[in-house]
Amino acid sequence: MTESFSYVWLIPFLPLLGAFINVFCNRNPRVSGMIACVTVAASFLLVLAVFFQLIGLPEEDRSVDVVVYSWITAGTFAVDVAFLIDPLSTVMMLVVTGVGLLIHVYSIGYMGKDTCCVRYFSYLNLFMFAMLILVMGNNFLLMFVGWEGVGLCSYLLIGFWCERQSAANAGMKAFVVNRIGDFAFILGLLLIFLYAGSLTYAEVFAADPAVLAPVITAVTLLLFIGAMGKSAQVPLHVWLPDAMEGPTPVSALIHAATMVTAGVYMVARCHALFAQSATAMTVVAVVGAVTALFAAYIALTQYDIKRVLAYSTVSQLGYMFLACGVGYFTAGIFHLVTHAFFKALLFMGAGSVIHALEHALEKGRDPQDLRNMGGLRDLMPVTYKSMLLATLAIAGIAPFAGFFSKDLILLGAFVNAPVLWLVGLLTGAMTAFYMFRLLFMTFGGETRLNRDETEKVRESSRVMTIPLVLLAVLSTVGGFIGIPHVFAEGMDRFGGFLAPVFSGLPEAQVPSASVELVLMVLALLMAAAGIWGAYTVYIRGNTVFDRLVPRALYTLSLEKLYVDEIYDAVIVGPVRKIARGCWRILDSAIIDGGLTLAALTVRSMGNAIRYTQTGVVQNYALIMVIGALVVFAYITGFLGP
Amino acid sequence: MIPVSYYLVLSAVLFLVGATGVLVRRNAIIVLMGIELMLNGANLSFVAFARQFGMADGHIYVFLVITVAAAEVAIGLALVILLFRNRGTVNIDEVRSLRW
Amino acid sequence: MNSALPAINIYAVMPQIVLVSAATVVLIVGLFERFRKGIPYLSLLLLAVSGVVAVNQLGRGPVAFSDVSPMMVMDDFSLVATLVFIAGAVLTVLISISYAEARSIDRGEYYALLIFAVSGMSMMAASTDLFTFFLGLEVLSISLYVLIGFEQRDAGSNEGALKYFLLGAFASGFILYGMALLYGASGSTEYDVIARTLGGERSDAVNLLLLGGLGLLLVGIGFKISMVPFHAWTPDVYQGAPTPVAAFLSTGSKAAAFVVLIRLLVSVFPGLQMEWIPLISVLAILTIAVGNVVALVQTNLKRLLAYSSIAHAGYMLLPLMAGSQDGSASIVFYLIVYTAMNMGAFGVLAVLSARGMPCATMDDLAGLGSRRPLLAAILAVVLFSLAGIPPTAGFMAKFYLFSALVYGGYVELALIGLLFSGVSLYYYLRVVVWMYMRPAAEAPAEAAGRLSFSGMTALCLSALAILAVGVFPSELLQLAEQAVMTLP
Amino acid sequence: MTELPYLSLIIWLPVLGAVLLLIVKGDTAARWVGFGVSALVLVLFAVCFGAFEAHLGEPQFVERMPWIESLGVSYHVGADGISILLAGITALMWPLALLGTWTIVSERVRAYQVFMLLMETTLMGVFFSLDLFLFFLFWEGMLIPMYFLIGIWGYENSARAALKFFLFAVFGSLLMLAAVITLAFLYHQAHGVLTFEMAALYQLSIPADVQFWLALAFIAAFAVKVPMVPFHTWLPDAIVLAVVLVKMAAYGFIRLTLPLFPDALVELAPLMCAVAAAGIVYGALIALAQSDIRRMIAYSTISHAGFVVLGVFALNQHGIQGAVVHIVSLALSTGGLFLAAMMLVQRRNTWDMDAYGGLWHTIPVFSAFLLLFTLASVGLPGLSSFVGEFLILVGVFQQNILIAAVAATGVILAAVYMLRMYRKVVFGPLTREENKRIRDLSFRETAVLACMTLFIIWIGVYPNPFLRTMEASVQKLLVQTHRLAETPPAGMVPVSTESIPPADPAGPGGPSGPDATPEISQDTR
Repeated sequence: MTESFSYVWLIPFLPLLGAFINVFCNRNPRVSGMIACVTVAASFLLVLAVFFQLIGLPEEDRSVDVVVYSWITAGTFAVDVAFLIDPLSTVMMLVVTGVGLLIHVYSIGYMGKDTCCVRYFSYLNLFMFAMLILVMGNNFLLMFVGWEGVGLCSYLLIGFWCERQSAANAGMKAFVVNRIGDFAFILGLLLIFLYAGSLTYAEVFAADPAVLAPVITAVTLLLFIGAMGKSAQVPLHVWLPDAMEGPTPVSALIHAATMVTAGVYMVARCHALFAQSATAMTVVAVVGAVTALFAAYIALTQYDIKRVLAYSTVSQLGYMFLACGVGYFTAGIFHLVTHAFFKALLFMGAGSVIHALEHALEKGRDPQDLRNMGGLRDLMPVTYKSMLLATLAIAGIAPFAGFFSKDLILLGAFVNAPVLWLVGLLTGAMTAFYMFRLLFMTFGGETRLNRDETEKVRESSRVMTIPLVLLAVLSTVGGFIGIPHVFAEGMDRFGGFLAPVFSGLPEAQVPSASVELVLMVLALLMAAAGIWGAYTVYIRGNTVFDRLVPRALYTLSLEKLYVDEIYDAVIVGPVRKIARGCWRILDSAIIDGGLTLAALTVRSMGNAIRYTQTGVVQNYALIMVIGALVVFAYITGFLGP
Repeated sequence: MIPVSYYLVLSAVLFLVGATGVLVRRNAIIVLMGIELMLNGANLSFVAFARQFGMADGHIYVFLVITVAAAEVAIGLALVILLFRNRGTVNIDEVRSLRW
Repeated sequence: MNSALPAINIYAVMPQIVLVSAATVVLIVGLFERFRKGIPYLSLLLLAVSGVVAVNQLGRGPVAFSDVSPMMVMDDFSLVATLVFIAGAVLTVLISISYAEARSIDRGEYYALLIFAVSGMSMMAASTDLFTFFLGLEVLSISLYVLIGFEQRDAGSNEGALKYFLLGAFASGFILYGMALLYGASGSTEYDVIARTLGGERSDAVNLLLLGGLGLLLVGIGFKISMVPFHAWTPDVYQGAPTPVAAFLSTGSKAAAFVVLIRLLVSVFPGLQMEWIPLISVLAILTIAVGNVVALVQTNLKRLLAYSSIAHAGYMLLPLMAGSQDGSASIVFYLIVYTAMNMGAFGVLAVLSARGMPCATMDDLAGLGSRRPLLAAILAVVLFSLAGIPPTAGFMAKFYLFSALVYGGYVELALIGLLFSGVSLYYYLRVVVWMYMRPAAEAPAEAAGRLSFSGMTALCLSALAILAVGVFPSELLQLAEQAVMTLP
Repeated sequence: MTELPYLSLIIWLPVLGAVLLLIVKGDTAARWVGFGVSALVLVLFAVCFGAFEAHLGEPQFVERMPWIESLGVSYHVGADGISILLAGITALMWPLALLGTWTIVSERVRAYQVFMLLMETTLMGVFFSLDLFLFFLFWEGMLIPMYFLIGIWGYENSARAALKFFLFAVFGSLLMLAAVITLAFLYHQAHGVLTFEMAALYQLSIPADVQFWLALAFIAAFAVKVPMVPFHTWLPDAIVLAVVLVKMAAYGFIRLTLPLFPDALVELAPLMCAVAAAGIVYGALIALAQSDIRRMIAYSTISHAGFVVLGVFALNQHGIQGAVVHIVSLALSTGGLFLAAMMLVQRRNTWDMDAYGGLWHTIPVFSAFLLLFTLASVGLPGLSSFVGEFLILVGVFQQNILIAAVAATGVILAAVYMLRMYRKVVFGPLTREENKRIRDLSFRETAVLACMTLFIIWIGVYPNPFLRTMEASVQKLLVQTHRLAETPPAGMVPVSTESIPPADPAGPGGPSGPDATPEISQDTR
C-alpha cells in the first residue's frame, strides 16, 4: 500500500529542484520560467496520478502515510518527514499544483520582462514546495514547516520589488503578523504533544478524547489563532491588503488561491479536535462571519483594484471559516476550491489590466487605481470576459462555481446559527456590490484614460490569457463537482470524495428541500440586489447612495476602519517605546549604570585611602603607632575577647 | 632592692618617649635620637630581666643591640647628610615628594 | 651557664657562612676599579656557589648549630627559603647590570650589599632564636637602607632611603621591645623555650608578657611584609628606590619576613592561636582590601606594583590561619612564585629605564606591544600571573593557597580574598591595555640599541618559570611541602 | 580503543601551531599556518567523530595520567556525546572563522592567529576535560586569548570592552573556584581522598543547603558568560566572541551544575528558567531598539542564550538535547550573521543599519546569505535553530507552561528585530552613493558562508545524526541529575504512561479557554 505511493515525495521535491536549478545553475531569464513551469507541471501530473490511484482504492483505505525519513528524535519526541495521502490532502494538492501551474504559466508573460525573474521563479517554486509540504505533511510539525515556509516565500515575494520601501515594509508586516499566529500555533502544538505524546495526525486524532479533554479548547483556540494569522482573519488580517505590494501573480497564487487558505485546511484537517470543543467551533464560526462582513464592508469603497480583491479574499476566507465553524467542513473546503479558481482568475485579470495600463498610463498615474480605468471592455476583451465570469462566480450567481459552495455554507449557517446566516447573506449582497463595482469601474462606462493612453492599451499576450480562459472555464463549471442533493441525488461528487475524511463527525442536520431552495433564492436575490446597486451607481451614475449613506460610514470603510492606526497606537508604538525604555533606562542606566556606580565607589574608596598617603614619614609612623596600639590592645585583651 | 617592675616601667616610659619623639620632632637628627631612645628602652628591659633571671645572655644581647644601633645611626646620619646635600634641609616633614 | 664550650656544628650555618664570605669577597674585589665590569658576574658566580651549597644540604634533616643553645638550625625550610633568596638575588643582579651602568651606580658595594642582604635573610630563615632573627633582620635592613639610597644624587632615592630607614628603625624598636617582653616571660629568646613556656602552666603576668611580646613582634614583622596598617612606607620606598632594589625589596625582604612569621606562628605561637587568628585574619583582609583598592587608582607603575605587593602579602597571610602544613607549604609556594613574578614586573621596568625609556606611568607603556614585543609579552605573562589567571604559576599559587585556606575551614576568608583578587584584575589588565590597545601618543625618543642581554635573560627566565610552573607545578609543590615537613 | 591520543592531539595541536607562528614571517604565511592548523584539527576531529560510538553514552577516547598528584589533579580527558558535538562545532567554526576573517584582520595578523589558536585549545580543553581542575584551568585560561582578541581586534571602545568582559568573567569564575575547592574538600572529608575527577564528584552527596550555595557559585560563573540578564552588559561591547562563550557556558551548566547539585536544582531550576525566559524577551526587546548591527546581534545573542539556558534547566531529555542543538545552531547562524556583517562592515566601515539600504541589487550573493542567516536566527523551520528551539520548548513545556509561553514570544520578537535589520540593510531604495560601489563577496567569503549554510540546512532538515550522537550521553546525565531529586526524569520514559496528567475534573470541553493555561501548568506538576 505505502510502497505504491512511495513516489509522492517527488511532488514537493520537484518544485524545490526547480528552485535549486534556478538559483544555482541558471542565469537566463527566459529559461527560468520554463524550468519553473515544467517542474510544477510534473508535480501536477504526479498529483493527478495520486488522485486516480486514490480513487481506485476502497473508501476506507484512502488514507496512506508515506514515511520518508525520521526527522527529529529526542527521547520520547519523535517526528518523521512523512506524507499523508488522503482525499483532503489530495484535493489541496490538486488545487495547489493545478492553479499554481496556471499562475506559473501566466507569470512567464507577466514577469518575463523583469530583470529579476530568475529570482522570482525560484521563489515561486520554493513556495510550491513549502505549500505542498504544508498540505502533505502527516504531522503537525511538518505542517508547521510548510506553514512557515509559505510565510517566508510570501515575505520574499511581497518584498520582491524590495527597492520600494512600501514593499519591504509590507513583506515584514506580513511575516510578523503571521508570526503572532505562529506563536499561538506553536503553543498549540506543544500542548498537543504534552498531552497526546505525539504530533502525528493519526495518533493525535485517534487518541482517546479523554487524553486531550482538559486542554481541548485551549489547543483548538491556539491552533485557530495560528489559522487566523495565516488566513488573515480579523483582527490579524492587516497584512493581507498590504501584501498587494507584491507582483500580481503572487497575489493570485499566494494571497488568494493557496497560502491564505492554509488556515482553512488546517482547521479542516483538525476537525477531529475542533469538533470536541463547542467553544472553539463557535469562535471559529463567529470570527469567520465577522471577518466576512467586516472585510466586505471595507472592500465597498477601496479604489485600488488589488486591495478590493484583497479584502474580498479576506471576506471569502471568512466564509470558509464560517463553514468550518458550523461543522460544514466539506463546504469550507469546497469553497476553498472554487474560490481558488475565481479569485486566482480575478487577480490574474486585474494583473492583466495593470500590466496593460502600466505601459499605457502617463507617469504619475497609478495603474492600479480604479479611478484611472474605465471602458476597457473593448480594449481587453478576453480579460473582460473571463473577469466577468469570475465576478459572477464570486457573487454567487447560479450556476457559476461560487454559487454552489457559498450556498452550502449558508445552508450550514442557517441550520446551526441563524444569526451568522444573516451575516453571510448580507455579506453576499455586499460581495456582489463591490465586485461589480470593480468590474464596472474597470471595464464599463466611459474611459478615464486620455487618447494617447487609450491607444497604448493592448490585450495581454497569449501566455497570460490562456490561463485566464482556463480558469474562467473552471470558475464557470467548477461548481458542478458538488451539486446539492436538492437538484440531483448523489451528484455531490466532492462531498462524496471527502466523506471518508470527515466520517468521524456527527451527521449534519439537513433541512427540508424546500427550505434549502428558499435559502438559495434568497441568496440569489441578495446577490442580484448587490449587482443592481453597483449598476445603478457606477453605470447609471445615480447618486442615490450618496444621499442615503451617512458620510461617516463611508469614511470608515474608506479608511479601513482605522485598524492599522489603532494597531500603531496600541501595539506597535508602545512596544517600540518599551524597547527603547528597556534599553535606555533599564539596560544602560540601571544595570550598566549600577555597575559603573559600583566601580566608581571602589575607585573613590581607593582615592580616599590613597590621599592618606601624605608623603610625610611621621604620618606613616603615626599610622603604625596607632596600628600597634590597636594590635597590642587587642591581643593583650583590652579590646576584645 | 628595687623591684624589677620599676625598671620595666622606666623602660616602657623610655620607649614611649622615644616613640613620641619620632612622631613629633621635625629634625631628622632628633628623630634618630628618638629611635635610639626606643632601643635603649628595650635594652633596659633586657638588662632588668637578665638581672632578675640571673642570666648573662640578656646582657650580651644588649651589647649586640648597642652595636647594631651604632651601625644604624651611622647609616642614618649618612642619609641625613645626603638629604641636606640634596635639599638643603634636615626637616623630615619637608621630604614629601614621594606620595599618593 | 655551662663552663665547657658547647659543641658547635659548623655545617649548620654553612650557607650563611658562604654568603657572608661571598659578600666580603665582592666587597674587597670591588675596591679595584679594573674589576668593575666583572663584579656582577663574580657576584653571580658566588651566589651560584652558595646556591649549590644550599642545594647540597637539602633533605639532610634539621641540623642545629649548637646543642645547648641552637641559635640557628639548618632544615629544609631554611634551605628552601635561602634558595629562594639566592634566586631572587641572582635575578636582581641580572637586571641590575645595565640599570646600574646607566645610573652610574655600578660599584662593588652595590653587589656586596645585595649579598649581605641575602645572608641576613638567610640568617632570619634559619634562626631558631629571636636574637639571631634580630641580627639577620638588621643585616638585611642596614644593607637595604644603603641600597635604596644608592643613587646619591637622586632626591627620590634619598627620600625613599630615609623613609625606609626611619620607619625600619622604628619597627626594629618594636621588635626589640617585643623580644624583651618575651624574654621576660620565658627567660630565654629561644623559640623552643618560648614554645615550652606557652605549653605549660603560665601566670597572668607571664601571659600578658607573652601576648604583648607577640603583638609587638607582629608589628615589626608586619612592617617588613607591608601588612596594613604598617604598609604606608611601601609605595614611597618602591618608587624612590633604584628599580632592581625595589624588586629585591618586594620579594626578598618580604619573603624573609614571611619565613620568620611562619616559623613563629606555626611552631612557636600555636598556643596563642585564639588570640592571633582573629587579629591576623582581620589584618590580612584589610591588607588585601587596601592594597587592591588603592592600586586601582594608581597610574605610577612602581606605586601600582607596590600596592599590588601589599595585596599579595595579604593573600599570603591568609593560610597562616589554617595552621596546617598545607597552609605553610602554600605560603612557601606562593613566595617562590611571587618572587619570579615581581622580579619580572620590576625587571621589565628596570630594563626599560636602563635604556633611557621612560616607564614611570602607564602612559609611558602605550604601544609597548608593538615597540618591544618580547618585553611586552613578558610583562603580560607576569601581570596575568599576578592576577592569577591560568596557565601561569600565579594561578597555581593562588589555587593552592586558597585550597589550604578552605581545607582549614575558612571558606569565608577564601571568598573575600578571591573577590578582591578579582578586583586586582582591573589594574593589572589596565597595564596590558596600555601596552597593547593604546597607540603610543608620540614615538618616544628611545635610545637606540638592544635591551640589555643580562636583563632580558633574567626576564625570560622569570616568564618561562612562571609558565612552566603554571603547567607543571608538581615538582615545586613537592619542594614546598618538603620544606614545611620539618616544621613542628 | 584507539592508538593515537586523539583528544590530546586536538587540544594541543593549536598550541603547537601558535609556537610555529612565532617563527614564521609574513602575514600571509601566518594566515596559512593558522588556517592549516585549525583545518588539521578539524580533520583529526572528523576521524575521532567517525570512531565515536554514540550508543555508549560514556566518555570515549579517554586519556588519563597523573599530573599534580599532591593536589589530586590528573590530566583526564574524554569525549561523550555532548562534548563531542560542541567540540565538533568548534573544530568546524575555527577554520571557517579564520578563513572568513582572512582580510578583515589586517593588523597584527600573526598575533591574531596565535590567539585564535590558543583559544581553540582552551575551548577543546573545556569540552574534553573530565577533571574539574583541568576544566577550570582551561576555562580561566581562555580569558587571556579572549581578552586580547576583544581588546585588539574588537571595534570601537574595545579596550574598555575587553576589560569589562574580563572583570565580569573573572568575578564569576572566582566564585566557581571557591566552589570547586569546596567540592574537593567535601569529597576529601567524605572519602579521605583528594580528587577533582568529575565522575567521582558526581557521586558525592552534599547537604542540600551547601549544594544550594555551591550551585549558585557555579551558576554565577556560567551565567556571566552565557550571558544571562542581568549579567550581560559586557556583551554588546565585546560581541566578537559571544557565540563561543554561549557554547562554553551552556556546556558548563550541563556538565557541572546539573549532575553535581541535583538537590539544589529543585529550587534553582524553576528560578533559572524564569530568569532565562525573561532574558529572552528582554534581549529581544532591546535588540528591537538598536540601529547598530553589532549591538542588535549582541542582544539577539542574549535572547537566544536565554533559550539555551531554558533548555538546560528544563532538566529533561528534550530540553537538554534541544539546548545542545541550539548551541550548535547558534554558532552557525549567529556566527554566520556576524561574520557576514563583518564582511559588510569591512567594505563600508560602519555598523549603522541606516547607512545601508538597497543592497539587494548591488550585492545579491551577500544579501542572499544574510537572508539565510537572518532566517536561521529567526528560527525558520527547516533551518537549524528551529529544531533546537522547538525541542527546548517541548522540554520546558513539561515543566512550566507559562514560562514556555513567555519564551515563545521571543519567536515573534526575533522576527521583528531580525527582519527590521534586514529591511534596513538590504531592502529599500539605494540612496547612498557609496553603497553603489560595494563589491560582492569574493570566492573565499562565499565558500565560508556556504559551508555554514550547508550545516544550517543539514541540521534543520536532518538533525537526527546530531541528536543520536548525544542521546545516550544525555540520558546518562539525566540519570545522574535525577539520582536524588524527587522529580522523575520526564521525557525519558514513554509519555503515554508518565506525562499524561490525570483527567481534569472540571470536565472536558468546558469553556476553560486559553486562560486556563496557568492552572494546567500546576496540574502537570
